[in-house]
Amino acid sequence: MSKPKVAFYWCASCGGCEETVVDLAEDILAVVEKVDIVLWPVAMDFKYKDIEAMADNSIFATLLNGAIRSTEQEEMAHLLRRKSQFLIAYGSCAHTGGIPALANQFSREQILKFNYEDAPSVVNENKVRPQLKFEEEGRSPHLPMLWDTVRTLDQVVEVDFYIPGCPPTPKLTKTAFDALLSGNLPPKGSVLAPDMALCGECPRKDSKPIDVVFTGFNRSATTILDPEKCFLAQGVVCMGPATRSGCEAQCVDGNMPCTGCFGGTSRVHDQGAKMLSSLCSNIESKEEAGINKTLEGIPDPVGTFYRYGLAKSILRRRINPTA
Amino acid sequence: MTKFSYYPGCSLKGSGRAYEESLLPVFKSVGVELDELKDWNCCGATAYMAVDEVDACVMASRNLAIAEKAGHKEVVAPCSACYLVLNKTKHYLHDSPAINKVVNLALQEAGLSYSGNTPVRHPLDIFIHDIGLDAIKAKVKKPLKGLKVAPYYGCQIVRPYSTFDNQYNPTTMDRLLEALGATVLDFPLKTRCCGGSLTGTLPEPGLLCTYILLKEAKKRGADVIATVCPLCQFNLDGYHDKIEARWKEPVRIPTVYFTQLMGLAFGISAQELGLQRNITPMKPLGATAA
Amino acid sequence: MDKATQDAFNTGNALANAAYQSKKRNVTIDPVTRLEGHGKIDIYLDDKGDVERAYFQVPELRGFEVFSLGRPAEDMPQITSRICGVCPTAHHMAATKALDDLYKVEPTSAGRKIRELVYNAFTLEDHALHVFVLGGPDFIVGPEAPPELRNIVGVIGKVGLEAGRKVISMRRRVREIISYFGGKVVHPVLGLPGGVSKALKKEDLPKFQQLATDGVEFAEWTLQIFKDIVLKNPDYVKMILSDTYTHKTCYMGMVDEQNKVNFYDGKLRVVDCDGKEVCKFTAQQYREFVSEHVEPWSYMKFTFLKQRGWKGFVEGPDTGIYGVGPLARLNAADGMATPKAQAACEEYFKTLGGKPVHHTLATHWARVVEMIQAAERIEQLLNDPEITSPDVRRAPTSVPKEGMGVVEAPRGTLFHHYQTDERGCITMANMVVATGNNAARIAMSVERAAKGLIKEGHVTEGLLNKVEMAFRAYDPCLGCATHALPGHMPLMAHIYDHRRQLVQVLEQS
Amino acid sequence: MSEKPWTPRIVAFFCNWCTYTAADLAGVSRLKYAANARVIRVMCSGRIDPQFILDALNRGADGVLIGGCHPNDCHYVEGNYKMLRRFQLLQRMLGDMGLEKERVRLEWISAAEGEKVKTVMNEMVQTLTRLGPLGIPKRWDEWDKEMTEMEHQAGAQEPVACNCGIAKIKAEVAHV
Amino acid sequence: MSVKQNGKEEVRIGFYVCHCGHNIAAMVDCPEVAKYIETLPGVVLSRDYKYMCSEPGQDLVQQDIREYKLNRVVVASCSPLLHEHTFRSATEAGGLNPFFFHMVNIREHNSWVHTDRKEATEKAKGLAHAAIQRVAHHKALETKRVEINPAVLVVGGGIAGIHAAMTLANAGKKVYLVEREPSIGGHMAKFDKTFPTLDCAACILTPKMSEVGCHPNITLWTYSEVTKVDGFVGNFTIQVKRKPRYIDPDLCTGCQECIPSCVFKEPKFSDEFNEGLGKRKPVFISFPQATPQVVVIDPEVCLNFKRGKNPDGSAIVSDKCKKTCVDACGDKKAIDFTQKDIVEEIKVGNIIVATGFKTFDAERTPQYGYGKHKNVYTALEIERLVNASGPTGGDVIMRDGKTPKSIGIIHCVGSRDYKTNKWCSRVCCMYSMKLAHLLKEHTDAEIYSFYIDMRTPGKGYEEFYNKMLEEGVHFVRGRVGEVTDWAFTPEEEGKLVIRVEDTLAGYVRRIPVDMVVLATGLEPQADAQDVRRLFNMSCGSEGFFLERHPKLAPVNTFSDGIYLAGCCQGPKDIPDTVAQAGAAAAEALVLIDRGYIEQEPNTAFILDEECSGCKSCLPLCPYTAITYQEDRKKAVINEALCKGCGTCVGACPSGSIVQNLFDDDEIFSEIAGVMAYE
Repeated sequence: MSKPKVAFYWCASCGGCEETVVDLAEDILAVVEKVDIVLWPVAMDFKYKDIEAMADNSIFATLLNGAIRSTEQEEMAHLLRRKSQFLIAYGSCAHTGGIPALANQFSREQILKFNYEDAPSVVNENKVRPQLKFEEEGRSPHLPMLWDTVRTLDQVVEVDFYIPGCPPTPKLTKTAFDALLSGNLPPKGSVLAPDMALCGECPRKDSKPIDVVFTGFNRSATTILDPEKCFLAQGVVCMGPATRSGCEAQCVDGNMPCTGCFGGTSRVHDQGAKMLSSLCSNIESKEEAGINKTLEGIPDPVGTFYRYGLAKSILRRRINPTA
Repeated sequence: MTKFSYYPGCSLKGSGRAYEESLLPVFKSVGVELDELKDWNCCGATAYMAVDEVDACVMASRNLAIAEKAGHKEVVAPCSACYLVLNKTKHYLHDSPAINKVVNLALQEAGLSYSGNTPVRHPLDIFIHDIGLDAIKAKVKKPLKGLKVAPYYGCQIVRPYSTFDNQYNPTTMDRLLEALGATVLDFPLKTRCCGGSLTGTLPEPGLLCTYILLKEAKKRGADVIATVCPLCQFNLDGYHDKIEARWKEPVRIPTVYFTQLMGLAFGISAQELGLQRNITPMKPLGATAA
Repeated sequence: MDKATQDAFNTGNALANAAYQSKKRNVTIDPVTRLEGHGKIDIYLDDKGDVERAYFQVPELRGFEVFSLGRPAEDMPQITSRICGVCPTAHHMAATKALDDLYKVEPTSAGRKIRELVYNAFTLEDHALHVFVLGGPDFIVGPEAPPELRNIVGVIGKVGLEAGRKVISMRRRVREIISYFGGKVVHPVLGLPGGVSKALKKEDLPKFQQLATDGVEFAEWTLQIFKDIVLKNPDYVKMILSDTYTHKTCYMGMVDEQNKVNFYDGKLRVVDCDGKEVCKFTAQQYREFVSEHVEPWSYMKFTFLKQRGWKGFVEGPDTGIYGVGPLARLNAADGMATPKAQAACEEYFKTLGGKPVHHTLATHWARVVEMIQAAERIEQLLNDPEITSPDVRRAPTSVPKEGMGVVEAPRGTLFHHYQTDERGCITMANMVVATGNNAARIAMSVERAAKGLIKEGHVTEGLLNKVEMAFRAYDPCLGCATHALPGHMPLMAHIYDHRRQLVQVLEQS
Repeated sequence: MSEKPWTPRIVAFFCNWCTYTAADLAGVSRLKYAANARVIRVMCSGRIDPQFILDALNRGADGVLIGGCHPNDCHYVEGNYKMLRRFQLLQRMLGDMGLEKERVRLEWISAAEGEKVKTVMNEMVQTLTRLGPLGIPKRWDEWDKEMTEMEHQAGAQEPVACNCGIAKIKAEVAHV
Repeated sequence: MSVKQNGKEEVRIGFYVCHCGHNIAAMVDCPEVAKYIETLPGVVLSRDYKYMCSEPGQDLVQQDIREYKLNRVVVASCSPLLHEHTFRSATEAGGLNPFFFHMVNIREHNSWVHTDRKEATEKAKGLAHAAIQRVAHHKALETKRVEINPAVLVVGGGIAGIHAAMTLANAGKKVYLVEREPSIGGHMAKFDKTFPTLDCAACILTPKMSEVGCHPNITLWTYSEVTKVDGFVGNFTIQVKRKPRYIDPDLCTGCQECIPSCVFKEPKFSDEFNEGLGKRKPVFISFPQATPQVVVIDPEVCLNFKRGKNPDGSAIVSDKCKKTCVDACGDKKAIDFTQKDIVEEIKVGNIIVATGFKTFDAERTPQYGYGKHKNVYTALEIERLVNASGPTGGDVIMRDGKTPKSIGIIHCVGSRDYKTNKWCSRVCCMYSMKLAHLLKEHTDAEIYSFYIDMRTPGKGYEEFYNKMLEEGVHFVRGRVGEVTDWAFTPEEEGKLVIRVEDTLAGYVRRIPVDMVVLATGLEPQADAQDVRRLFNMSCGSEGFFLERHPKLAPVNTFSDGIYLAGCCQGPKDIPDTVAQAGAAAAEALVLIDRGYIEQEPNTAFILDEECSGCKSCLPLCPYTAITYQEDRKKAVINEALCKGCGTCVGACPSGSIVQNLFDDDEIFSEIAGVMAYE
């Protein structure tokens, strides 16, 4: 009997997720013994039409990383959806939009303009812009379109499971494989990571007093971080309480607060809003001036609470009038 | 030196010149500088409001707009009529978006606009609440010892917009005059009508009003009536002959601006204060004391 | 959609139609495999089927500079590392250095050493990756070999499974250094203005010291392999020296006070195609020396020397185009900073006929030389008593305004430049990246190769691969180049397959 | 949307003890105000989760109104302060996303202030009418449209050649 | 969109929209709403009905539940604050858990406040749609039963407090009656006669007062104030501060020997009870019938306090005084200068607030010259002046010693006036006429009564008005402009001239009189706001305490277990006050006799599995219901302490706290619902 076919694919991502799969090291062998890898652009040459030729659902599972920001990426997402029994959003970008989704706070025009006109190092008197189709003596190299909006995978096609993280840990990846292969799967749409917030597995959990209220927020730029104490207890914003566990608190191990790459728990519609709610509720001041003073420590709420989640979130940009 | 924008109005340049002549030096001596609006226009007086509210508002608000443009926080309007009309305009513009719209359109024509934020203040208000009685006492050189004064406020500065004093029983001038050392009489008619313009149009009822005031002041033994309003001063000072002829009763009693009394107390000469302009002159201070 | 973009598209539309009328033949290599990022070449042939023009295109853009706006500066090391998951540490470190400059704070000596340690570890593992997986196979296995062999599999086939295992484990051990300090090896978090977030515990030192020694040994071993396989093969040497792969341009690289190669810190030195110093400047001065040019057919921007100006894709004595990366660094420096590396370097120039070396493919060799320096540096740092000092950070006190940072990414010079408001929130962010610096030279190489190799429409994969080789030598990370879709980690997985089941996987493709 | 001319849609979250009761009072007193708002009752303004506000905007509300007890008057001691604190940051954040701050409004309305319910409702409708539709969900629902639109503008009679990152060689030599 | 299923069972919703006669139907097209809702998934039947709250309306719900196997019920009608309970009961009677019901407010929030039928109908659809989606998420809940402590606290010892206390005490309930003044009796005790029957206030009040004083079920604390209120309906914990009167009430026999023996031979201190018209000594008893019959020593003026008081209220005993009072008291030893504040803590289940009113300060209307002209009096002063036990023993002698020949009574002083108080004080017309009668009786003076409108709603009131007309009181219709001592004619000399526009005669009159009486209106107590906060009640815009519903719950407040009686809720005369006091007592009795109340089960609880123990919720709970279990490293909510505000729910960063009745799912689906309908 033939082994289940597995495919890896990437869209708008940085490649870090690929590294993770690679970093499975010995672990992945166990996996690979059990499956045939039919598609792995980073790993082997193959033909697009080979995939097209496959029967629908003939791929057992596809792990797709990266957000969706262009027509070609969408096309591929649809193709793989069709061919796969399980489509798995792998990593923050596919899961919640990831860092590239921060672009959803700005318009495409802003991006093009800065890159090709305003950047201090650019010299471009005639304001040349890359063209979708450029013509030069009948030669017409074309470029794909970028969208105004970065999207998560499940905003484009139906997704069966999610593996969170920027990047996901090899451990989570392995557990996911085991679950898939053993067939004892959580309900469709589940995130394949513990459904409890990071504090649950944070080594600094006990160092947080039970009565932390905020009179100000400290920024890592100007604060020496205590290597033992709960960051919130140090007045440093840590997304831990609003973020799924499963990363083994790696950033905390590097003595930096959680920035929320695992996304919120299943019970939360919007990770950022929830964190905002929890932090603000515990501010000490009772009148506007004092509250604003306290909040000076959070100059960029969007970037702080939605570092990886802007595409997924229900916080959305005003489209018109200007942007 | 605190600065106020100053809207004199027609009276203080005409019949009520003495008011201005006393107002400016007195303010100066308590460290307030009044800077007269450039190119101010008639406030429209109480009459215009009756004819056409909107137009009246346009006219009045132009002055406020100019003040705003000049970047002044507050406008001082010493004449009661001006004070009332400007305040009224301010209220109308605030309460009625419709009027506000029209007015500002009109002002735009003149490249002006009025935000509605510039308060209109009365000198009394400023003396009592901004400068304060202690500061004023400190300035007194010649206390008005024994001078019996009937404080007369007239109808307009506290009604209907009593912003700085009690509507029925104003006391700011009383307290001010006491601070100057004068004996302030209980004058129940302090806000009763002086006859206004009726003295000119319908002499009978008009003069009656004036007569009542003079009579009561005399009866209560006042040496002088202190007023805040050019029109009141004009009525109370201008018709003594007529009134005595009509009611066969001596009613001669000098009526002066409270600022003139302040000036005297501050040791400014009667001349500078324009006291010579009174028809029924006020006796020199010493004399009254005797 | 906003006006400007619309116009852009409409013009595109018109041009497109025109293009379709004129029946031109074209060949598309799409995309280029085995390089970190997303590139594509359009080669246009004339009627005879000879190459008329070859476009090397980068078809994506994410706009990190723009969506960094308003972010607190201290988040930049973590945000920009997402530009590329293959060289996150380079961006992380450049950003961190920019923060030092932004807050005008000097890292503590221990902090600085930890950064340099992490950075050299990164350089070592990344170079190793390229040598054995990305560019290397072209030589080790041979350019004409079938694609499924022209990869690490092939390499292992050639040098033996043992060697393969050695590569893997060494690379993983080196990466442990990064994850120790950075929490994660992909997208580390250690960088903060004035130092790093975490110190090295004494008890953890020994295992790293062992690793350091092995590292040096590994680097030298790699050099040996390269010599045995590549230099002993006259065809390859001929190819390296062949005109197809040679461009006379300027070169930029970072050097220390003694003008020796340095990856983490120093001044930038530029030499012309005769090896004469053109200029030497600090990160803060970059705008006076470096400019970017825009072409309508690629999202990638082309960097050139400001004084010399953009003269198009031309080479020669007064060209403004310069190269970066191993080849350039060795050309721009007066030698290596460590003894073993220096020795290797001298041999390199001797063999290739002295400075400067213009042969693109020599980059592979230069890379190995650099591996040695990185390994030696790691060893030095780990034996420095101060490395375990707890004093790893100095908190800034001054009001931030503007800061620049530069490092030598494995692929070449990488600039980060930020301006902030007084709260330290980004008001302007600009990044000039390694592959951008190389872009013009790459484009030229591609076209040259295409012209040299494709005749009369005769196209074979082997030929095309040689075209790819032309720029694969640069190990271009196009992800960085456009802060765009990167992420090829070619064939790595095969490794794991092959460490146990070589044959099977070989059969697979 | 329906054929009728656009009017702003408001979702209001009122606390049970003050503002909801005030709205009842407005009703009992037969005060008249605009019908644009849909009130959702919670026990305390402290219960109002920022998620609710975002969700409402996201589902097509042009504005969100929050009503709670006056400072010191919260039936639950300080729930209203907690809302105030969240509100201040949330409002700033929405600003960063390009939303006008008037779109989300927090009002303290006591059980006695039926009048205020009326004025606030009417004011808010005025403001939103001035600001116009928020248009978030419309835009997000119409992704596919966005793309087809772009493809046209890209002038691709044939679909833009698929750069799917799959290694393939596409050699088309046009013979006529 | 599809209805999310609650558990496994399929959702079967019954929807009812109420016409409420025309109240709703006039502005909302009820059949259309029903038709629209019928189309929604999960809705089994959808009806419109004239009066849902009526008996047949409720039966309809019950039948449908059985007949159509409904498991959810939604009614769109009035405010849930009004009828939610009614329909929950109906749902329960139909055999469902009452919390499978949800209510939509389309009357107070819709038909009554909108003017465009189309818009109103659409709004109704939207709100109903939301309810339909919400109710699908409802869960079966158990109401929480809270035991009712049978004791009752009555705050304020005026006629309202007295009557309420008596009613409860006579029903055998324990009552704590707390009065701020040294004696109970309130304003009524100061009155001479009561309108319209003219029976003597003292005669009808004092028996009740002494009854209260000696009632076994009543603990009477005068000269005391409530300082703290904790807990909630059924179980309030109250702190009462008892100010020292420097007399031990248990030892004092009320012989009052101490008063004549005081070192002050003559009374020389203003007597509050007589509105300052009379004088009293440092040791005094407010009035002869004062209850309790215990004298008070005023530390402000008693010589023994010349060196002041300790913070705790006890005297820094000085020998400035010969202490003749102590000698007079003899071996009773009731006088104790070392007394200090006593703080009592009591537990009660219900509270009746009867803190009464304050009369309008006449100096706020300077045009009437109160405080300026000495012969201008307030009505309350006249009450004392004509009172046999008053300062003058009932002779009407003015401050200038003369007896008035002519008296003007001015109505609506501080009432029906935009510059002071807008409201009508309800009692002034009547008491003015009462005083007119009494003054005429005592002085035979000419009485002029100046009124705006004559308001005599009440049994025998209009008749009383006619009686006054017959008695020859001159009624002048018009609001008085000013009271001045400025005489224009000789006959006005030395008199107070009342200037008024006689709106019946149509000209301005000047009426000279000897005495002017100002019929001052009723205002909220000066400290009403503090009391409001203390008991967690609301105030109306005018400052009187706000009842839960003006018609249907006139004595209830928004806080369960706290009721209103008397003028603290709004001006009213004695009969209404007593009636309301009885009603308040009855409301309390209802709960006491049932023995428990059922509380909304809207409490929050923590999902134990999911809680990460991040401790963010701990500082949020004002009732300290959330605790952290160190061993398990998780937070836990004590349901008994939780009041169900949901603040912690809104703030839990991982969504691991859930609130019954206001679950995230329920609210999100409600939002989706209101937005679903265009």
